[in-house]
Amino acid sequence: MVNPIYIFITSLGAAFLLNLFQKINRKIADLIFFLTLAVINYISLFWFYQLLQGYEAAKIYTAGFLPPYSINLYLGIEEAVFLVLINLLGFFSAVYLYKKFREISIKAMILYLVLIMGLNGLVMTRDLFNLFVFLEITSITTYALISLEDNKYSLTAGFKFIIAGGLVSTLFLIGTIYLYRLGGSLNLDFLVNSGVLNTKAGILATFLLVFALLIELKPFPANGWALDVYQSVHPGIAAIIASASSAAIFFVIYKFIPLMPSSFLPLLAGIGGVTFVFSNLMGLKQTDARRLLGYSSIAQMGLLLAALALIMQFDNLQSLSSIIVIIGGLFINHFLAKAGLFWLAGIVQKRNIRSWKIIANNPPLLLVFGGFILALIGLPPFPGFWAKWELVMQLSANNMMVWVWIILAGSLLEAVYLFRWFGYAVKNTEVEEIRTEAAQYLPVLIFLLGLLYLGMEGTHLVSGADSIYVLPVLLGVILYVLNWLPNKLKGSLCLLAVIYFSYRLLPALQDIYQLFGVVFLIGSAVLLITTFARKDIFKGFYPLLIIMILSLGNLLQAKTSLQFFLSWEFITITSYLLILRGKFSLKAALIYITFSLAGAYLILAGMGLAFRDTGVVSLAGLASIVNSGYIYVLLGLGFLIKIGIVGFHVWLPGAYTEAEDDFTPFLSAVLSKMGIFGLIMLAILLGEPVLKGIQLNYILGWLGVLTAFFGALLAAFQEDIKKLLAYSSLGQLGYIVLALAIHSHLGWVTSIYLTFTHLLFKGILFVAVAGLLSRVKTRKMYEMGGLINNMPLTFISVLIAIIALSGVPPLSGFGGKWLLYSSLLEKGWYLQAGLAFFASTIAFLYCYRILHSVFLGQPKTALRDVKEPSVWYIVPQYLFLFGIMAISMYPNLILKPVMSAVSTYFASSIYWEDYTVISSLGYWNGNAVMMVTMGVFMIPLLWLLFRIKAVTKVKQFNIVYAAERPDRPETTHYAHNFFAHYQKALGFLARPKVTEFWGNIAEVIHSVGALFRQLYTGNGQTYAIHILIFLLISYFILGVK
Amino acid sequence: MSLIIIIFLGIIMIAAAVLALYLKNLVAAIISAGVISLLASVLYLFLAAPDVAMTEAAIGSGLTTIVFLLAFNKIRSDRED
Amino acid sequence: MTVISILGFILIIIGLWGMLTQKNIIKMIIGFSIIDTGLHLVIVSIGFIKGRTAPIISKAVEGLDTGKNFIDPVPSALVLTAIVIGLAITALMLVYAVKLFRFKRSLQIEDFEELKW
Amino acid sequence: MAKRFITLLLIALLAYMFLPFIVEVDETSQLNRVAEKYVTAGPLELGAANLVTAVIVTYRGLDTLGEIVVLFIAAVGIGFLLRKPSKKKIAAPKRSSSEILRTGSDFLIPLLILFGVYIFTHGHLTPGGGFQGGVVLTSAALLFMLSNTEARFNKQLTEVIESVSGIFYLIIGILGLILAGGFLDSRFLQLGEMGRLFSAGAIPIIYSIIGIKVGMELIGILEKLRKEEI
Repeated sequence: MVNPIYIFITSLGAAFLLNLFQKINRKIADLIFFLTLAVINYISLFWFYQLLQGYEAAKIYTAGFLPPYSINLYLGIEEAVFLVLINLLGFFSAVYLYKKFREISIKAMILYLVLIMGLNGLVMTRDLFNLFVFLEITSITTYALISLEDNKYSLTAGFKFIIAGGLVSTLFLIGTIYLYRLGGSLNLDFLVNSGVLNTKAGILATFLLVFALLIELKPFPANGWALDVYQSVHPGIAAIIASASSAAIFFVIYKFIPLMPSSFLPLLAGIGGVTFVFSNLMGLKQTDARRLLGYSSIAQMGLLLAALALIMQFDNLQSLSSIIVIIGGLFINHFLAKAGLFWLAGIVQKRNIRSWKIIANNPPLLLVFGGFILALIGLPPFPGFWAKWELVMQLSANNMMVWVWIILAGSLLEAVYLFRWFGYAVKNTEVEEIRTEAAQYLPVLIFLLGLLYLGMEGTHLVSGADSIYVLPVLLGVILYVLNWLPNKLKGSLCLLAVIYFSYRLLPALQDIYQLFGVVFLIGSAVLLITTFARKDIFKGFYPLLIIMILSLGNLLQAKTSLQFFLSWEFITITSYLLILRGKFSLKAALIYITFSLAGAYLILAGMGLAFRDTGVVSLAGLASIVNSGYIYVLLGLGFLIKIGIVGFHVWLPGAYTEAEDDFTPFLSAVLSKMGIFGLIMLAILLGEPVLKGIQLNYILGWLGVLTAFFGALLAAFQEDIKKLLAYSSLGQLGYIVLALAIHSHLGWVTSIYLTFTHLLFKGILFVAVAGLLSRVKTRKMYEMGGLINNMPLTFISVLIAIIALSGVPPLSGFGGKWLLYSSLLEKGWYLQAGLAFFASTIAFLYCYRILHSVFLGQPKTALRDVKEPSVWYIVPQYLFLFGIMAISMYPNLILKPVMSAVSTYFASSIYWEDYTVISSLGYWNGNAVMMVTMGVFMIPLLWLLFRIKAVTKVKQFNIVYAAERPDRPETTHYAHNFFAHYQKALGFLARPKVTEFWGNIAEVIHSVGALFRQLYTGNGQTYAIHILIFLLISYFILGVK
Repeated sequence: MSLIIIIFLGIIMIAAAVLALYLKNLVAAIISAGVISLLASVLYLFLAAPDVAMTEAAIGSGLTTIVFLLAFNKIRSDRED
Repeated sequence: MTVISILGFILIIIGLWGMLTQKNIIKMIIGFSIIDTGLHLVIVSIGFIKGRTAPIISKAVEGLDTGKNFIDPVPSALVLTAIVIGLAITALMLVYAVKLFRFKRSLQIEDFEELKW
Repeated sequence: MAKRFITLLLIALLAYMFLPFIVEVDETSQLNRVAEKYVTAGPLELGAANLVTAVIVTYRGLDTLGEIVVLFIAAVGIGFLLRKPSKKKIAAPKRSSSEILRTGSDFLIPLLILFGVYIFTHGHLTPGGGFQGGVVLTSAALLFMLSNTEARFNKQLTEVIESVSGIFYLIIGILGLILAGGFLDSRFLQLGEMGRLFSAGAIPIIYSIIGIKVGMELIGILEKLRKEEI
């Protein structure tokens, strides 16, 4: 057994001797430095291991007297965890800083050793005054180490820090001495229950102590000095301050909780919450990477403090494992990620977050960076995800919904600036290289691996989780490692994996779940073929894609809400990263992830409510909730945002348009259905809930039909072909939602039928456009034209898809429309039916436009030699085409399985006679319709073809103007502003009101952030005054009793 | 009796503190701050703490003042450069 | 003695006032050292008990019950530590002042506001 | 001006906040449990006549070690901060000190050193101890610096003494851990007869080490502030 006191003895001995050894040989001194750090690591790890084995905690009585007569130290499992982390960080940060240390002075090493020792002391000591001494030791060493970067910025920051520190230590000492006077001891354990809290003075003394420690955690708004320090000190030191020092102080506060009166806990929680939200708010406007990290650090510590204070207030004592998950998860997540990011900031050497794009030249660094960002935001598979999940569940279970909202709002703000930063890093336009040295790179990598490992460990601790995500991630990693393979081989592997996964998964799923399995997996498999056309080696594309596709499968087999949410988040992250791959997708991707996360947080909150009401995380448990209106609204809104329902659709056109051309089909044809699936699952579980007397399905129906209407309308006025299809997608999704909202057998059949047909024709259209764009380097339709001769195969598939889409006979779309109107009329939603009908007439307009502008008319000179796209674009189109033809001819191929799946939940209201579907309102025989239409259309067509010689060609610009001159030649093209006349009539509806609305919201939030950070004037004295104000407000106004 | 002395010393100390903050001449201000500590060490004798009295006299008033003066001197010599 | 602890608090307040309002960095540091002095007075006055002597065994107290005649030695011990730490911090602050002066040729706190927001 | 007014208001509020400390906390007439034990059992347990010393060196020995460390890192830190010399380093012509000062200090310095040593070796018997003695040593050094403006202190020597005394302190602490009850326990040596120089276990030794170390550290601080390393 090594006495933990040797941590102090070795580090001090080394600190005293380093100077002498340096005179003999610098190398020996360096060796001793690292050896010492290794020894204290050994001691703490040793104890950690021992304590895990169930050994008794170490109680160290200095001077051989029992407390309270002498200073004693305590090393239990909690202390051991903190020591291990602090010492590990100490070691790796030293490795990271080694070069700098060598350059400058042995003194830096001495100070560093003593700093680490002081942090150990803070964690272990049980004596107030001893705590003060250790506090001063850590402060003084930090003050000195700040000058490692010897410039005016770090020194000004350091001076502000000293002023704040001086104030803090004064308060601490006053508190300590009066506790001694009133409690008769300086020992923490003897002060508890010593009756000090019976007097006002005793409470005041305790308050001063706690407050002093709190200031060391840098709460808003008394933290201006801390931000300056984070911004200006050497990143290696910043990592220590942000992670190790904060950890030690946090632990000290934790130690003090038994001493505090109960009224302190809400105060601490409030301060933590305010700090979390406001720091993240102000972070939005920050462009200096290190200061941004400072804001984020402060926010994270605020969250941690709030979480701790809230958990301690729970009425029913929670299970230990959930406390470990919440506090441990949040803490470790912040600890490792923040240190890693500060180190990274030192490696990248760029101040402005926009300049971080140079990191993209170094894929391993980029990967690490992305990992840390995801971890900080609290996304899987990192520990922070489990922690946030568990925190929300427990808060909900204890009826603290307000806190759930505060935490989710803060998290969203944080996600926005972190993802924005990440976006800048990904967009590589620079050639500048980053110099990395193993000594600097290694610690960063080790910390990321640590995070991943702990994230995986977290799986075992959270109830309702299992390793469902391991397979996708594993495959992703394998594909990443196999990056050197030729592209088609990787794609084939990916395809094989998806097919095998479907083969295993689909039979295991039931009814509707199985149908969605087909949409998600088979749809993806077909679309995967498109990616074979890629020529270069695309790092990261297939790994992300496989994770996304397999997670879609996992979504279907989720048994618990956690599994569902986990898969949901995986899909969100991977799709975000895939969208981000597009050339100009920076802004679009940011908007996408912001809305997606907001939606995800709504889902999380809803699941929290469900957990409160049922006490379990199983999805099936939702069905037992009586008053499920709120849950339905939260979850439903989350799903609708993912669909892009009107009002929340602003992310959709940008994301669809700016994503890489061969990824857009996935977004439209497959991913958009996950929201639909969510809604159906919700309806299966909750039925038709009512909230405050309002039929929620009724609202849902209206949302659907409005989406259909506006989607079609906006599509009609687009010049950009991808944008047109994006809005068209939106409109189609509106129909699906509308049908779903009907909540009847026919409605659901319609909804799922539409889901299938939408997959087919949108799959064709987006793949066709991808092929088209691979040849034609513009998305503007008026810059194309006459491509029918160049790309006949594409033209045919697009033509058929468009016929299917617009819902005219004879193709599958007609069946969909027929079903839709039948079900709407059956339900009695006549107004909705009318609007839906109107919307589909608008759909004709844009459908016509695609055909006309792109494929018909005069070919452009520049595009004369364009050829048919690569075969990899054609194959998936014709596979889907085959599907369309098949279900058009034989609708029962699809309707039969759909109907039998739906009849699990509803009694059937339609039935079959051979090829004829019969409902109460009429019948539809797909086969016959096809035959009739073929006859009606084929005869005129043949006649036209026969007459084709009579057509005279007109020169493209052969137009006579009446006193009107176009500003640009292109605009004379007939396809430009194609529907100008309709625009005059309906354009007012298409104005981007919603986009403006969300833009204004973003603007306001940013301005508020900018307003609050005016508080940080840069004046050290003002910062001290802030601390004073904060002290007085906390004491007098927030009510310390 | 001792109370009167204490109050008397206290008043001088407060006056010295105000002087230390408001004297234009920094050297005089530093010395004035030293005086506070020196008088404090007298007070410690009244509080039956001779150890503290010695320390305060030696460190609080002696060394601290010297450190102040040395630092100030350094600044002054920098200014002349 | 309550009088001395009141005096201590007065000094703390005056020092704080100086630290928060004086623009000259040296003056701010003087303010800090006044706070320190006041704080030490408060601490020592906590340990005092009227009519008792310093906790040192000598001829004068021989044979008497030490528990009834000595003041509390703990605050004295704490203050010794606090005084030394105070010196260390003051010295460090002063060195910072020296360094800051070298960068900016100024001792005014408002001249060091580059970092903000 | 408004800012000053607000500050005034804040400070007044702070004073008001501190009021319970004055109003509610009256003077005690009794020692608390811990102090009671120190003054009654201290002399027997540790054999020190000066109980403040007993508390500093043994009962709260870890604090004192920490305090030594604080001074140590302050000295190191100051050296670290001042590692870059001022840009223009003109060897300012130093006035050589007066004859009186020089002869006076030649006479005084040995006395001061002796006095310092006396103080810290008798810390367990009389008021004063390592810190006070260390400061007296420093004042001797200061006098030397003043009277010999040209001379530089033998930096090597002070540093070696400082390091070695630090190590000795730790070793004695470990001896306490091995031979007696715990780290920094001074009872591994005979307590002896109270009042003698060699009594009270290891307290005089520890306090002497502290005195030497404090002296060297303070000299280091002053030296660094006086002249810069080039």
